[in-house]
Amino acid sequence: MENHQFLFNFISEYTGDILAGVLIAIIPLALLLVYALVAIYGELKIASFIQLKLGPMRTGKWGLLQPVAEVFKLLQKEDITPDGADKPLFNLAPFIIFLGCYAALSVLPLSSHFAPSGLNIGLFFIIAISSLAVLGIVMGGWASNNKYSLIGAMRSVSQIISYEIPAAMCILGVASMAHSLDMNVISAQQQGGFWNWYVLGGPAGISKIWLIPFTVVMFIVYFVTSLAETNRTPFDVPEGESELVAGYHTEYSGMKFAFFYLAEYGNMFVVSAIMTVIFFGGWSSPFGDFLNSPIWQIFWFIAKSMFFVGLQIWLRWTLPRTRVDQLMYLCWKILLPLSMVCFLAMALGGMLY
Amino acid sequence: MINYLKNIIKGFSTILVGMKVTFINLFRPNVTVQYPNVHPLVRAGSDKMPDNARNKLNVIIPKCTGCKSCEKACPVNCITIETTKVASIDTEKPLMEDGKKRVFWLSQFDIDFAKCCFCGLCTIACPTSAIVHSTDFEYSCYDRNELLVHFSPFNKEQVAEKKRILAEEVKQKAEKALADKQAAEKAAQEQNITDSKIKSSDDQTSANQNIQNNSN
Amino acid sequence: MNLEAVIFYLFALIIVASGGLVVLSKNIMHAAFALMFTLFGLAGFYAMLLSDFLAVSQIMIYVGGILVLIIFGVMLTSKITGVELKTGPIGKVNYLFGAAISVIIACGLSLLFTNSKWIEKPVDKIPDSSINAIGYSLLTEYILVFEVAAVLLLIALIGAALIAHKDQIIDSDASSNEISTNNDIKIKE
Amino acid sequence: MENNLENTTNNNKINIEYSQFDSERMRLNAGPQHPSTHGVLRLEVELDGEIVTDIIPHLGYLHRCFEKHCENSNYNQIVPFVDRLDYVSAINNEFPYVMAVEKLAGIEVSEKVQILRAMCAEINRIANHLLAISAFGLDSGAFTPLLFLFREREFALGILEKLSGARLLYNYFCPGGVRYEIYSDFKKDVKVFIDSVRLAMKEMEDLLIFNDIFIKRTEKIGLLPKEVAINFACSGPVARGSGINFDIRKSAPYSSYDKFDFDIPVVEPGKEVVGVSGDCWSRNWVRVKEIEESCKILEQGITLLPDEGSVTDGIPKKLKVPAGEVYCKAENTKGELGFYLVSNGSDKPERVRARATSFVNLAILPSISKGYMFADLIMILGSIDIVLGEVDR
Repeated sequence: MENHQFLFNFISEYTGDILAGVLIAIIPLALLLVYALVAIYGELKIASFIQLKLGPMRTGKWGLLQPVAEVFKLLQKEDITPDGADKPLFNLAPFIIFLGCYAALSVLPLSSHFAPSGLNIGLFFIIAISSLAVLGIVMGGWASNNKYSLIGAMRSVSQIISYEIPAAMCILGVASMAHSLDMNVISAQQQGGFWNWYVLGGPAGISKIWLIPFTVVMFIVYFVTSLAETNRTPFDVPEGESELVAGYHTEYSGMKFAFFYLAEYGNMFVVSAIMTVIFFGGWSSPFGDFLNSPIWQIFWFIAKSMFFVGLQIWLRWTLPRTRVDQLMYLCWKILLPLSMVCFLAMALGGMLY
Repeated sequence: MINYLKNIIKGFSTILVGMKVTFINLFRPNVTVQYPNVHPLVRAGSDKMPDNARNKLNVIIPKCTGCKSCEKACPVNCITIETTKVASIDTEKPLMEDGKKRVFWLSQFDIDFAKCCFCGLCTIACPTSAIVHSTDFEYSCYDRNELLVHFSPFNKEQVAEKKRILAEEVKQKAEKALADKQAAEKAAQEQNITDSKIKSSDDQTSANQNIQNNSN
Repeated sequence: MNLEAVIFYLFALIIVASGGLVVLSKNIMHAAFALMFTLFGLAGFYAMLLSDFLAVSQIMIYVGGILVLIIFGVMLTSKITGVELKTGPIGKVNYLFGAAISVIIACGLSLLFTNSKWIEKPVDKIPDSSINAIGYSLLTEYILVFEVAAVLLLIALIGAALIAHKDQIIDSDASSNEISTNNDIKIKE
Repeated sequence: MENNLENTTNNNKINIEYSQFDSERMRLNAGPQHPSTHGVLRLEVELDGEIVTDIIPHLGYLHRCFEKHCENSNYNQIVPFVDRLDYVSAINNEFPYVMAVEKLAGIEVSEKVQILRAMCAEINRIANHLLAISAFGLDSGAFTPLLFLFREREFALGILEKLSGARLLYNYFCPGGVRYEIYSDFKKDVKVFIDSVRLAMKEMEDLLIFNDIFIKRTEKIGLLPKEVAINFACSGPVARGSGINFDIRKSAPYSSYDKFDFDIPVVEPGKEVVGVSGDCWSRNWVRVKEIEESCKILEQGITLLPDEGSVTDGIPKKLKVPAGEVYCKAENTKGELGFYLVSNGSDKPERVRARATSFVNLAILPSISKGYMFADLIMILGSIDIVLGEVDR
């Protein structure tokens, strides 16, 4: 507990508590904004390279300023509120969605010495707070007074609520092995090389080998679930461009659309970060104590998370979209039994080691 | 149960195969070109725009006889041609490109590229291949009126001047015809009447036609 | 007034304001979404009382579960398109009736508040995490209640699955006449 | 007929007894501006939840008075208009029209022209099918296949551009021959093109066609039974996907198609690769196989096409069409395209009537898409492969 508060105590010694709180809160926001620029650029470039194009090339060297340009474009666009829309809810929805993603960032341990909030039930908190996005989507979809938005919102809610169950199963599995819900503790347990990561059975010596298939399957289940929770292809049915025009954010433009956009990319980072923490050792270096100082830990954490963000982008430009009932089939009849079996195995592992 | 697991594995493996394909393509060279930097006309090899590409029409005025067959062939009526006869008293006596005598001035030769459908029927219809497709495809503009291209070598004053010359000639001819007629009448009083009467009336109708053309 | 008090009053303001909105709003959807803020404020209170597990559970169950259910219910049962989701006019008698009930409840709560013996001893040791204690007591002392609740949920789940399954049983022996008339190509003006 | 449809399509269809649930139906207006109506088609869809219960297509947003326009143009001027019917496969549109005029005017066309025309039509067919397959993938949410196949389509358009000077609306065929002479590297280009298309299609099968998600999205969806397809006069890949072995190139060979050796890919019941005969996947699969068959025709065309002789010599200086009437049909990329011409002896036709393939094929949409989900409706529409320019004319 003290470790996480290290920075907070350090700042509040010199400034007031409120200022320290604000400063601590700004760090994840800055991280999120910078990350969003990088992720948008990465998405554009990876998509283009896969499709044998060059992507943005004109704004700056190799189009490096393209995401910045897009942000400015979105900022100066007209902010339209449709006439028939429910104005208070319509205007509130993007911020609620963004809130969910931003609040989830507050418990991510970037390094062994810094997490914005060292909550000891961090994983549980993330599961809970991600349900906020559901409400934001319903709010936006319903308030838009557009049938496409409404259908998109309905799909999104049923999708996210259903996929929370296998996701919770995966997190539970790791939690039962780690005997903790504290993300920093879970990361610390996996120190000492990639062999100790929970995707490879956790820190338990050679006898854990029988566990590896289960943990790997569990990781795949969580990865699939994370795609669904962030509404990414192949599970982007709520947006479903070819069916629902743009789904729940059909009517949004300008700044409010930018918030939806930001929240989507933010959520991608959050689920990737969770994946990193519970399966890939969080901030710990893959090579034991090599390069494992607190500053390097930030690098490892972000590098691992960005790898999964890249994987999500890669998948998006490869796969077609599933249908909404197939999505439910996948969740309830494939992912849930698989995660259940793996959870039992991991719980057994947790008892043994 | 076995089927169930088989299906899962099959689905998973086909996704991996798809990912492999996109991963290979990630490292292939791009096939697009940066258009204004690399122009299709100067691109190398088979990517180059062919010479017979049907883009903006071009009219080679020295070749054009003013026969209006392109105007007739056009399915969308985007060509407007107006000709003025070359007056015999005109000091300017131009020749066609092949050395023949010019019969018509092209007082108006307009092509409306907003209407043009680039079918190429006008170029086929043209007997002297005066109207041809060029490879110029960049002619977008802010004002629609700029798409109406005037190919006629004359401006309004020059056209008016040419018409004036023609009218003068017609007038001269008419006077001459009148003088002839009077002379003929005089002669007719003396000689046989019928033949010359028909002739003079013919002259008059043709003169009238010319005047009508000019007033158009 | 220290930072804690400021935060407390902030939460209190959110709860009271959004609670008022829940009651007074004529639009059911607005009321449902206002309820979200009420529940959130409550979660904030729990967090201030150092029961972090309760706070997160509050968000998880009430915001993520029950509220979504309420909103779904509102959206699905009433006409989604065309008709406005608004409460009907309330008669004067109902106003009086409601006011009376409110006054009685308020009186009862105040009585309870003044007459109960509050534990005023300060907590000498702040527990590191309430989650371990909750886990132990759920699986030892309250195991019967826990299991009964689990069985109840299982029954509910099976029931839900059965209800959802019902229309598939019907459709297997569906009379084709009804469907085929529905599937005729209708030319509408 | 409708009962017939019901009995045969019991596979993946969600049949709900509507009287059981008195739920509110939602009327959703898909189009005319919708990302996947392939143009300006408006579908008025009645939804029960996500299930389509009724569908009314509204046409005519792209109506350009094609038939009336033709009556005011002479025979040569009509060819550019014919291009604009199905603008994705313009050469295939010109084919039956030009044949109709030739039949009416009694013009004999040399063998070289016939082979060249067939080759152009096949290049154009490949270009169209590449677009159809990739756009079908786009309807299912996969964006990358679209751009992969567009790369190959560029090759096809490049060859046709070198032949005719235009990339999309060629105006290349004319009564008596073709407008321009063949360029020198034509055969070489076609060879390169065939190889490249075959490679790309192999890649596409890995990436899209046999992808499990794509198969799940398309198999047993939008079942079109054989009898229904015949009753609705479907043709082209839509009919062949339902097991009807009908292709005008084989059943009534025109131009030089009797000289080529090729197969007609048909998905017959019991011989499916994936899914069942008549579903969306089968229709798409027919297109995939047809690309291979077109490649075969092109390969033979390279050897058959004589080097000497002119392709523009046969064009009459002045087209004289005697009075009479004629119907001429050809296998368009989407099915049977026919032109009915009435001439009164003047230089303009008295009546031109087009039997538009897409229009006829689109007619099956309301009857095969009821009972599926809204997302499936988009897939069914994509699998029919319509071009609104031809539907509305």
